[in-house]
Amino acid sequence: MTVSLLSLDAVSKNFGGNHAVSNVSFTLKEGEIVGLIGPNGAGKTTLVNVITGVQRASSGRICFGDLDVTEQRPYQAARRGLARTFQIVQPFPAMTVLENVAAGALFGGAQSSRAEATDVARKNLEFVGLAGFADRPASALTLAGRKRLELAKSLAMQPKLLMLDEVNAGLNASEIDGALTLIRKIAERGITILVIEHLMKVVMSLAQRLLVLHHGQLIADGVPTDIVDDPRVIEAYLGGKFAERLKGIRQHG
Amino acid sequence: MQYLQLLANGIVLGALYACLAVGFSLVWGVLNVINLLHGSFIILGGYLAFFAWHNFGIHPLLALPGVALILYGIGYVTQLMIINRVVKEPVLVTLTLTFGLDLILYNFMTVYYTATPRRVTLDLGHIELAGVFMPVDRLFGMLLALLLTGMLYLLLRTSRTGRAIVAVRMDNAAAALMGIQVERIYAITFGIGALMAGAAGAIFSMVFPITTNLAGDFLGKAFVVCVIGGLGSVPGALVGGLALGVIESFAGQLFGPQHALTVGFLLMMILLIVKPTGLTGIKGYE
Amino acid sequence: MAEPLLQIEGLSAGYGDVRVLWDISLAVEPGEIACIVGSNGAGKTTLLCTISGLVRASSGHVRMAGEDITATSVDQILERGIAHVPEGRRLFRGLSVRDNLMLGAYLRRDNAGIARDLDYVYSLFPILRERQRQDATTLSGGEQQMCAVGRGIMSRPKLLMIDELSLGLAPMLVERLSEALLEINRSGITVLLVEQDVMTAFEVARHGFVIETGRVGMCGATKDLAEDPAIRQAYLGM
Amino acid sequence: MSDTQRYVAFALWVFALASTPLWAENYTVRMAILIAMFTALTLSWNFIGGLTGYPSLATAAFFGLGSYVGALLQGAGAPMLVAWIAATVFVGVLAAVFGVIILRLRGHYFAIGSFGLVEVLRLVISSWGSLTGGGDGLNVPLVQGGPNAVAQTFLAVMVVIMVIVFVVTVLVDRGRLGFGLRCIQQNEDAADMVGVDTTRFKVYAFTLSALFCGTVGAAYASWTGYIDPTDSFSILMTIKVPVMCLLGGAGTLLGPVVGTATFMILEEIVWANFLDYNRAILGAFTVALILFLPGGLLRIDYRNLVTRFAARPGRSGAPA
Repeated sequence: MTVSLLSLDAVSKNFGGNHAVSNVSFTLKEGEIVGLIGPNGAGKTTLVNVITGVQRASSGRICFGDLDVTEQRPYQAARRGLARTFQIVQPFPAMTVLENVAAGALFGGAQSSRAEATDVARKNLEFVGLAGFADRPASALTLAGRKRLELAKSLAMQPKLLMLDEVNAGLNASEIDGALTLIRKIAERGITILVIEHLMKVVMSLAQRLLVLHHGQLIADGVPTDIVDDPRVIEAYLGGKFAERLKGIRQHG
Repeated sequence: MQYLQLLANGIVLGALYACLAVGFSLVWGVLNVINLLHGSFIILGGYLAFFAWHNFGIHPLLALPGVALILYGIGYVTQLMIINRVVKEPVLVTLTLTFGLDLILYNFMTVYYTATPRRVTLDLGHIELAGVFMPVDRLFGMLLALLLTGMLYLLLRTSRTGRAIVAVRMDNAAAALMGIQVERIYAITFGIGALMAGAAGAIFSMVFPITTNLAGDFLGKAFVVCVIGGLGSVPGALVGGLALGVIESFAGQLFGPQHALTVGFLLMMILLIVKPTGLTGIKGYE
Repeated sequence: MAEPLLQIEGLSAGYGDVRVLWDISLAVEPGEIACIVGSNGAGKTTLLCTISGLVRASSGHVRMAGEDITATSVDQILERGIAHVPEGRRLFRGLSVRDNLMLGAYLRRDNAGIARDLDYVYSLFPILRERQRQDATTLSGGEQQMCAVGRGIMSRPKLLMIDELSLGLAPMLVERLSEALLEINRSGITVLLVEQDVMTAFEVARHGFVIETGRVGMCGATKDLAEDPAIRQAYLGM
Repeated sequence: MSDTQRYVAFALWVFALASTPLWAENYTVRMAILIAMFTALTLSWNFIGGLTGYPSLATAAFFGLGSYVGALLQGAGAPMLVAWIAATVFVGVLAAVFGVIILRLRGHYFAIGSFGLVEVLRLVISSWGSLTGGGDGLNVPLVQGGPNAVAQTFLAVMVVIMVIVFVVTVLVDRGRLGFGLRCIQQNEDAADMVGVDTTRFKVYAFTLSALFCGTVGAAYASWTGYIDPTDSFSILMTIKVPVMCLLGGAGTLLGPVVGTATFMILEEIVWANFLDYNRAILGAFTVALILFLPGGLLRIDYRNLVTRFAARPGRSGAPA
């Protein structure tokens, strides 16, 4: 019997009169890879912000394990094992790549000394394939490199749950393949992963389960093969015209 | 009746404060620069008006446009040639820069004008209404201050340049896409800030004796008004100025005049913590 | 073939040490609607910013109607007839819809022409006329996009560049805006559309450029691109 | 330059300052005392302004508070050393309390909030005449001994304080706290995200930046024998200290030391030669520093955090 790691109960987030996230409930089980998809502006990033305490939920309850974490601050989330990467990467630009990752290990992970943190950082840099750049400033990395750096930093925090916000954005096809392989390897370590993507294709092969967000509402929660056939999802995600066309293609092909 | 008198004094003072602070507030809001030169600009305006009256017998009202124009020129050039070079740098950099510039201006003013208090005395008499006593020159100063502040408001609301200033304040990259030359707008804005300071100084010279030692006090008032009223907005400066004037007037009565300033500053600190957008709630920058 | 309106040759650009665009070449014909598609972060926005002068090119050239405008300032480029509707609308808070539109005409001095174009924008998007006194940032997402597009037209450009027309909008609104775009194009304005929503882009545009990690991956007529198996796989999810 | 070389350089400088009574006349010794004193202040400011990147203008608030607490305690009969330590502790506690309140502000608002501390404290002290003597100032029991002996005592005191602040800086810089502060300086939101308790760290940094200002203030009061509100809560000091730090290079170990020495020696030369225009020359020097030497004498660093590009909406989240 798998245990629930993260559960959201009727979580909403309003900005003024704008319901960025409304009444979202779902559960992540330990060891799962779950995709959170939805068109741009659907509220995916807001939802992640609410889970990690960057923004406070307007209503609802968030539990991490047995702990109510609705009111937590971001640094507490990090220490409890809720790590995330950012859609727009957020390195410490003037620090070296190694220091960036060591910061994750020292403050978010269990390391107590800077030397230990540096060791952990090195291992994680190797894991994501950035070992050769350890002593370069983070600002000198390419976009793909920065994404890997974000990943290494998050891993150094020894998370139980890793939320990847558009890790593949801006990468080319072969880089995406590399990233997907990496994500699978992370999952093998037993880390639960929530992949946030606006491109459906990327998560299809990766996730065991998909959550679909549209205009702040969770409109579907199920296995990928069911999700792609769900007319509501197709409509919301691809627009009515495209949905019709897709139907046409399916009928002919 | 005493309260009515205090209120009247406060409002007169408040109108002057609004005029004194509005340029500072505009520069801060649009350029994101704290202009430590502002206090010295006020003194310079006051001195120019005083010497025009004292040496050439020019009535301050006639001198005012000239003084304002000179200050505008100084402000415009200062921004264009010097401050624009670091305008996007962190707070400390621009703050230090304007501090350095202020040291220079202040030094030259003390050398050439010394710190002797100077005042334009017009002897306009006073009026009394419902037991409230009010010298006419003060009343006159208040009206002038309100007029100038109102004109600035209209300029920002209705003119093409005014729209451009507001646009730059809200989003300078998008403003650039409209064809607005952001750095030029910065210079114009800084010029307007200096202009308002100079005009306020000229008005002050008719009401109070002015000395270079007051530069710091004026700057302090501008800070307080800005934080009370909210950043970069004309109505905000008006509300903040009037609020500070009235509060100082009453606090002076209640706790003694030497504490009036303390109360104003304490209020500023409290507002800064509790409501950084100021009383008007018009949002400035973080 | 006629001389292209906008021609980009070997353009590279980036921010600080990080290079985002690599050797981009493309051309937009006068009178057409062209589109640039690609995934999030591929460099589409940077490309538009480089064309409009917000970002400096590190090498290569941008030519407008044959004239090299690579090192020209933003306002000069606008004066040459390139308007850029930025991603996320970027309307000015605190200013009315009308003031926002008028700022689009900031560089123009022909008041009669400005009034005429304002009328044209209002006829294109009647809702804007109704709301002209309202703070522009209180409009709904779709109305804001209309206002942003209208603001772009107010400079009376030869080339209108729109970054993410459909971002965060319901499909119905996207359709409404696409129709307006075709209308604008019929009035003689060339359009360069940047979109993540490949379907919408291919529907309205004649030529398309696919950008992948800062390079032009593929280009051609949109009807051919739509049939390309690689593109269908990557962007259309088919 | 390796760390060891930095320590050696600092040790040589300490030796040079401390040995002035042996090879120079009173004027130079007095200068050495002031340099040591201001170096302690700039090194202190470096905790919050350099390492953490928060533009604090509160130096004079803590200096002034320290001088008054020290003077009042000494006036009440407390031994000098006890008064100094008490002043340090008092200022530290108060700074922590103020820090919790004003460190929620960022950028300009923090600068004003910290500057407001100076003004409010000055006004409170000058209004509270019954305790502080108000604008008339306060006399502090003088240290016994001839002028030379007194000068040598206070030179030793200031140099020791300076060395203590330096050592604390080294310890912080090498430890978890310093690392966390650098993360905050680079990107506060990202620091929060990797698990840095940013509020707590910032309060630590602010308190550290205040503590030794309190000690220096108290020692200064004992040295001069007289303090008044305008002199103790000096606006010039509160801005001069960050300027000196910027001159040397904010956020570095030796930057505050180099900056202070350079600035004060230059200032002295200007004072001696251009009495009428000393402020203007100081001003011109400051302007030139900002325009032509933005990274300070030692390195260009703090500038990197603002290489934001034009196309980002509004103001970026980076602490500016």
